[in-house]
Amino acid sequence: MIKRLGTGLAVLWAAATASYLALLLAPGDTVDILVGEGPDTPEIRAKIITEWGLDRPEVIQYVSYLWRLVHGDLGRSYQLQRGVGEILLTQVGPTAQLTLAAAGTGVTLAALIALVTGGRGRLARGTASAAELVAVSVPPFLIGIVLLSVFSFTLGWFPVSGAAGPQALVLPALALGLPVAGVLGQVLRGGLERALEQPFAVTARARGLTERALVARHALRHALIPAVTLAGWFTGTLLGGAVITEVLFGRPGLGRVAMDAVTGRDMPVVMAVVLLSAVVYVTISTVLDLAYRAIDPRIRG
Amino acid sequence: MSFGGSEVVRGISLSVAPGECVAIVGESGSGKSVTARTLLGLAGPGSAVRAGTFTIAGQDARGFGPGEWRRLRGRFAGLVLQDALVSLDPLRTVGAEIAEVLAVHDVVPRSRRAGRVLELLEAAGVPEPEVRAGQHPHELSGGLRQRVLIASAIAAGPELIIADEPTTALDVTVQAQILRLLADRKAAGTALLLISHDLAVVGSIADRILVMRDGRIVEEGPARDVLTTPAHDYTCSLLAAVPSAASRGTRLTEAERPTPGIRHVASARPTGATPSGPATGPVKGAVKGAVKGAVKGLAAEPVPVLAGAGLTRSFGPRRVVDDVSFTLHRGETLGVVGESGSGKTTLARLALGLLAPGDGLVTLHQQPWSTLRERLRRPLRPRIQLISQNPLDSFDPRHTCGRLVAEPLRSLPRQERRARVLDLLARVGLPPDMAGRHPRELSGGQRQRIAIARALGPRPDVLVCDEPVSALDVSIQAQVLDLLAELQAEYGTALLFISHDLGVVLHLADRVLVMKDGRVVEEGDVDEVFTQPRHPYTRDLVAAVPRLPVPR
Amino acid sequence: MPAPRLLPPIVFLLLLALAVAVPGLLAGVDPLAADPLSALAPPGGEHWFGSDHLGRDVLARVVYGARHSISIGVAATALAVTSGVLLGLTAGLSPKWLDEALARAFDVLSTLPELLLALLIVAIIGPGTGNVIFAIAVAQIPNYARVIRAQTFVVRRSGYVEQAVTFGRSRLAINAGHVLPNVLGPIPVLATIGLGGAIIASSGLSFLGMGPQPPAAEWGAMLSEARNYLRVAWWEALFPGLAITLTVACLTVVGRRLQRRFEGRTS
Amino acid sequence: QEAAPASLTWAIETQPITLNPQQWSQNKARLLVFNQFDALLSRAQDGSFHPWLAKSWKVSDDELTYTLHLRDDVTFHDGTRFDAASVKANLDQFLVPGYNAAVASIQLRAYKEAKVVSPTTLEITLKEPDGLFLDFLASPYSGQISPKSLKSVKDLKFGGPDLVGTGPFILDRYVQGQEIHYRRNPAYKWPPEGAAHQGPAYLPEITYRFLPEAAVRVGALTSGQVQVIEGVPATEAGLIKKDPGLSLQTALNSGTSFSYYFNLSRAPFDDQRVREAFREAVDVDTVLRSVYQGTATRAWSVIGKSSPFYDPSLEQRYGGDPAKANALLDEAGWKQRDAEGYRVKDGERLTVRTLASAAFVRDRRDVLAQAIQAQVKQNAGIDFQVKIVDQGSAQKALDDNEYEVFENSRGDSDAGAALNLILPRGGAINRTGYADPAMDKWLAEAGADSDQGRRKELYTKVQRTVVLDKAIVFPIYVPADQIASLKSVQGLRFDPASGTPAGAYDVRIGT
Ligand SMILES: Nc1ncnc2c1ncn2[C@@H]1O[C@H](COP(=O)(O)OP(=O)(O)OP(=O)(O)O)[C@@H](O)[C@H]1O
Ligand SMILES: Nc1ncnc2c1ncn2[C@@H]1O[C@H](COP(=O)(O)OP(=O)(O)OP(=O)(O)O)[C@@H](O)[C@H]1O
Ligand SMILES: [Mg+2]
Ligand SMILES: [Mg+2]
Repeated sequence: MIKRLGTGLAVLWAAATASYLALLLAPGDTVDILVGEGPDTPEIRAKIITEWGLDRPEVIQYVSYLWRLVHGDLGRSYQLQRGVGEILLTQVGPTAQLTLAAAGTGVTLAALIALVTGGRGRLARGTASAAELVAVSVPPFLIGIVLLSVFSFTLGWFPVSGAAGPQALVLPALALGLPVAGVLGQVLRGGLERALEQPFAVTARARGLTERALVARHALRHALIPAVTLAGWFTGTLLGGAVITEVLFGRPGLGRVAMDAVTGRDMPVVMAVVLLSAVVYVTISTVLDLAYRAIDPRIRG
Repeated sequence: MSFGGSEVVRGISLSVAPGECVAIVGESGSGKSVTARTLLGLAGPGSAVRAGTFTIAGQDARGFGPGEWRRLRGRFAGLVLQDALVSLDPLRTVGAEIAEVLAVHDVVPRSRRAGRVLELLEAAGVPEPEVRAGQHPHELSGGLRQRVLIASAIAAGPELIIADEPTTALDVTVQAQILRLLADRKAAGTALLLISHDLAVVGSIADRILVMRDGRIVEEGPARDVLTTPAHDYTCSLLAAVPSAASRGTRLTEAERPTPGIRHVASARPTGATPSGPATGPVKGAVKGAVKGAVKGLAAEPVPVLAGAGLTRSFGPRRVVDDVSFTLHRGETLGVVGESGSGKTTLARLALGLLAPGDGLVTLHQQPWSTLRERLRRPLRPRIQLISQNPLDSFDPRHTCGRLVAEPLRSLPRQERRARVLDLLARVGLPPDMAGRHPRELSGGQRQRIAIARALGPRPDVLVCDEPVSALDVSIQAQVLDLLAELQAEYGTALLFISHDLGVVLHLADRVLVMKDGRVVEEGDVDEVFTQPRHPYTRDLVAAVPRLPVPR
Repeated sequence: MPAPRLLPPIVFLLLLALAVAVPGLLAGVDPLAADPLSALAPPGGEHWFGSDHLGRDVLARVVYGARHSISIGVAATALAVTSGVLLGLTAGLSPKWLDEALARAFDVLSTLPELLLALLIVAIIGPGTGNVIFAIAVAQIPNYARVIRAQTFVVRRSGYVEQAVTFGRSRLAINAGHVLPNVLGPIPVLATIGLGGAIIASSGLSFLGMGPQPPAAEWGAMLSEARNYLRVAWWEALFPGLAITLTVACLTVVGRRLQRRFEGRTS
Repeated sequence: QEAAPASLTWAIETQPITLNPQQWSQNKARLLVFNQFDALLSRAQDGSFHPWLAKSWKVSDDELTYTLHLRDDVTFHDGTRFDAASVKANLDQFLVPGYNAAVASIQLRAYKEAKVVSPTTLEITLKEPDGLFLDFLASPYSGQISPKSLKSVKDLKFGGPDLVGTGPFILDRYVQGQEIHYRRNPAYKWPPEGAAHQGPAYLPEITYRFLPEAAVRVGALTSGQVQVIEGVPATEAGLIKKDPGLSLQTALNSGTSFSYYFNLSRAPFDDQRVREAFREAVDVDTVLRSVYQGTATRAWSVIGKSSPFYDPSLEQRYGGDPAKANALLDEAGWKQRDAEGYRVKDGERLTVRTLASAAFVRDRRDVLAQAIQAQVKQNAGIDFQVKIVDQGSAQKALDDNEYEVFENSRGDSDAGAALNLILPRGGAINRTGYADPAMDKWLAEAGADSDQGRRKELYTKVQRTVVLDKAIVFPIYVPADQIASLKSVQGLRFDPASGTPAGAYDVRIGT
């Protein structure tokens, strides 16, 4: 556990440093970014440089950045007139809501499809497989556009945006969750089918188990194992997809903040987002690792 | 029984009565498992079953629906599947697996299930059932898993147990225990359908034996009759294929391939040159004496080619090989027996210089070997070759047989190499067109022949054989053992022959090393060890070897 | 002989290859020729797929867009595969400390979601075709590197490598003769499926305005522009969307078939 | 005729990066500022100034002293009284280093000090005459903040609910990325002169929701999820006009028109013939029709059409003549063509580049650029490259002088303020490299003068020079703002000073 924590911290540090370096190497000065579209005279520049302490050597800036980081200070956004910590704090909620809802949707759909069609006839499996194929092949933003046009603008079933209650979450969660469901569904179904061909499945049948009980009690757990190993992909897709979904649906959230920060080269915000997603990644992969251990006794101990 | 049009099993008629043990014997692929599964309606997807009559407990099973089958399975008949190692759900505790049968058929109320599971484990001969019930299959040895499987098969008190190869892949001692366990059930009045490829195994327990070949029953009768006075040729060859001390120096199979190598060997063995039927007792004895004499003569002045002294090797805190010494002389076969995990493979890797000993020294031709730097060892490597347990695993999956056999011959010019490969293939009794095929298209026996041909390529002085036949069924095993014996006689190669099967070692080896927990517990001449085992473990081992009833 | 279900995707992919190689054959019109007067014309005789907001032929743009989209995908995948294989092999064959360091580096790289990483890279080095390729490739490197590293471990410890040692072959010969070819085995399959992913990723970047620069016809960028005309000109979005979807779906189908064949071969 | 109290949701395109009026920098967010804050003066479309929190004002003859007489009945939302001291505190706040460098050095360049004469009288002294100072007093920058909250606010530069103003609405919730919510200030009775009603606002509360996607905004309106939207894409304008339940209003923005400024400091636009040829090669009307479906207003001058300084005599004087374009280019030596049909001289292709920072691309200017790109290629063989890059790269290209076209429009309420940044030698956003002492003189004079007639004269000279005589600018269209709403929403207006949507003070729901 200690070792895991250590590795996690090292990964975080490396991620922070790497992105710091990357942004340092990027074209354009920080001052340029701070000046932005506004008026630009040497006088204004000088004022900005002193205000942000940009006249210090880069190493010092880096060290002070790390130092502040250790103390929980993420700095101040170049573009938004606010502290980065505060921005993230207000934006984490909606993104967490969205990604969790999408993850829930994806997992539930995938599990349902897998359970209903696992070990069934060709037709059911073919249909499921085609649906999954479409879900993974359509670009996520297209799914979003289609969902919006149909269910919000035309049918008016769901509001288009905002955190106006759980209803507003339905379409974004679907848009983000469908591709997840597609991939997970494929993996789960494949796992189920493979598990049902294993000798232990025959043994279980020989005990008089129904197919349904066989799937629920035996095969499903086996199917979960490859699904769990998708952890990294899973978080990546959700967090990355959140960018597009939030922009499209006009939802608040980190994805949008990240997108704006990246296009505006808002370094402190970008760094914070990098750190945050590294934290999320490390956490989730740890959790899923533990889940993996819980599911598969063979790798314990 | 057919799968998508191709008939796999034809015209099988069989019946099992309470308290009776019927055994089905036959080589791999003969349709034994399919028959067993069909009896419980578990032939699998895409299968079609036709039957004249099919009665289970007095009911006509031909019209059974899924529900009726389910009520039957577990409750009326328990099935012990062929592959014990993978027939338990690896993700659940073994206790849960057994409790499942109890739950499905509602044998005992929920509250008493846990207690019943322990009783069942106890009955199946599992020590410490409380501990074991909470463990997962991977924490159990093969024998224990087999017992758990049996416990789950008998949980609902079925009237019939179908056991498909319940002892294959188990150590002999464990095998004996399992057979005893099954015999107990039989004695308790349960009907038993036992499936095996090994006649000796079923001989000790079966009342009636059915011999299967290519999906048909070729012979059927009371066990004793079938084993002592087999009527069918196939049964005879099966019987003859069982290696044992008694079969030493004889061929286990008929010499059916007139290849140059074999003719050569055949001529070296006057008595073995004209085998015209099942090798029966008296003939065996004669051949044994003759060949034995010849081998002894050859090694009149024993020259050590490979030796280990005080070898020790640990993985982590565990000493896997502990102070083992051995000497292998020219032309000699040194057998190494021991149960699974006793360190046999590790010893082989030490001998091959693939693993550095923690302590001790291996010498090759009386020169230091294990202490050499790999660069210096490389030129000497052709002198000592390996045949491994799983040939497929030792083949690069992309290569054809020809390329595989050619690999150790890289120093030869192209043309010569091709010729050598064809020659080697011929020596191991494979047609030249094998060179173009991929090993995964071959049968187990053919694969092992390729492995042997490859190992012989560099004309090694020592061949390390790590369980070369344990993945093969008796008849194929017999062919491979014969081949090894022939080639050894021809080339005078020394064999370090590792096996967990005492019968195989007794058949082939001159001297034997008995290993247990990484130590050598007994060492000596095969005959002595076999007839007068000194160590208790060796005694168990010898006692556990199943024996065919000797015809009077 | 491909199984019948494999035929449609293969035909589509061949058509696509044709569009990439000689787009002029499938579309007679210049994809960049704007004709503001016939803007947003619905599908019909003159414009089979309709015309876009600048009066450009959507069919021509979809056909020529194949070159952009596919080549971005292919180039990114090729780059990612090459670097992934090199890094993965290096890690798999290196001493423990180097392997460990590389594995952590893959971790760091994958802590950032693919799209976010690509966004970041594009933001740093600017948009444009080459940069998008680079960004997507970097984001995908850890996927390949991990697989290769794991595969290298397996192969390195496999029976046939050990056996090759007993034949007295040198490390180098074994690595070149056995390890490398067997490690590369799953690559075509992975790359086929990864190509679909890369195309989707690049379309996502284009959607966010980080892709190839206008007026280049690129599917993602076309979709991105078209979303403003959804109500008045559905065709402007439908056809590029369909193109992406079909391409990715066909690649996935073919890739999975390859995978099954490959797995069947090794197991 | 008090309308039934009802809440309103208004979807807007851009979310404010700050809620502090003194940090304000987005024209698109201007509609929020005057909900919460009031300025000292208000400005009419003709450029004249009117009382707001200042009842009257006097400018001394030397134009160095401004005396403001303030209303005495105004209170901030936190209950503090609004008086001369608070205005002084607001002005002096800009002098705090790091507070707002840009305003301090541009708008308040001339500011010397403010003196409280009485609670309702403030005397502001300038270092030099500044014709734009009144404009500053009418701008969001002079939105009055309670001095108490200036000190106590948690995040001064961002503002938020605890930065307190005097406006008709009280900010009570801001959710970044989602919405901003105001409730009515019941005590409000000091609207600017010219407001449609007196007393508190009609709406008890109003929510502005941030929907950056145009299609989504329109969809939200047509499906009744919001009642008002701003920023209506041209493609949807027709559909909205046709919808009997919806209404659409448009107003031209103040400031400069959206124009391409040519970089005179490097080839090929150092040659006036090439600059003119570029303009002649584009049929702006057709381009606008196709890109904006006829909803855009063509610009003829660098100054927007709604400005009092606009010079209408420039209309129809140039542009849209491909033959002339080709003749000019031939004359300038760009005679040959390469395989792709582009003109070449000395082996070099006639390539011009524009750079836009992705963060600031709006109004489908990227599409517009593509249309122009197609036109100059087809009509004159010019290779016009459009690059949309990030802020850093854009800045770098500007610094390295690696561009030929610089595109810009400014929404300053006084067009002169914008020209001051763009045209003078060394101006803050002079990207053309244009340097002309006469021009500098005219601009300086016009900037210092507060006489609108005199200023108009000077700016006419300026416009003729840069558009006709020197052809350094290619005006394309006059930026406009649109508001679409349900028919039942009344009182939606545009801010006369800027042409952008006005606040919600006069808005009500009813028939
Ligand atoms: N599901 C199936 N589909 C098609 N053919 C099958 C299937 N199961 C078994 N067979 C074929 O049926 C034949 C008999 O198989 P079976 O498993 O009964 O052999 P076995 O006698 O049990 O052999 P072993 O000793 O190796 O277990 C084999 O040729 C096998 O290939
Ligand atoms: N590389 C290794 N690392 C750790 N433990 C090992 C390694 N190789 C072997 N062992 C352990 O050493 C013990 C002996 O292994 P070995 O393979 O020599 O046994 P064996 O006698 O060949 O058994 P079997 O009959 O099952 O092949 C086993 O418990 C095994 O787990
Ligand atoms: Mg079988
Ligand atoms: Mg072993």
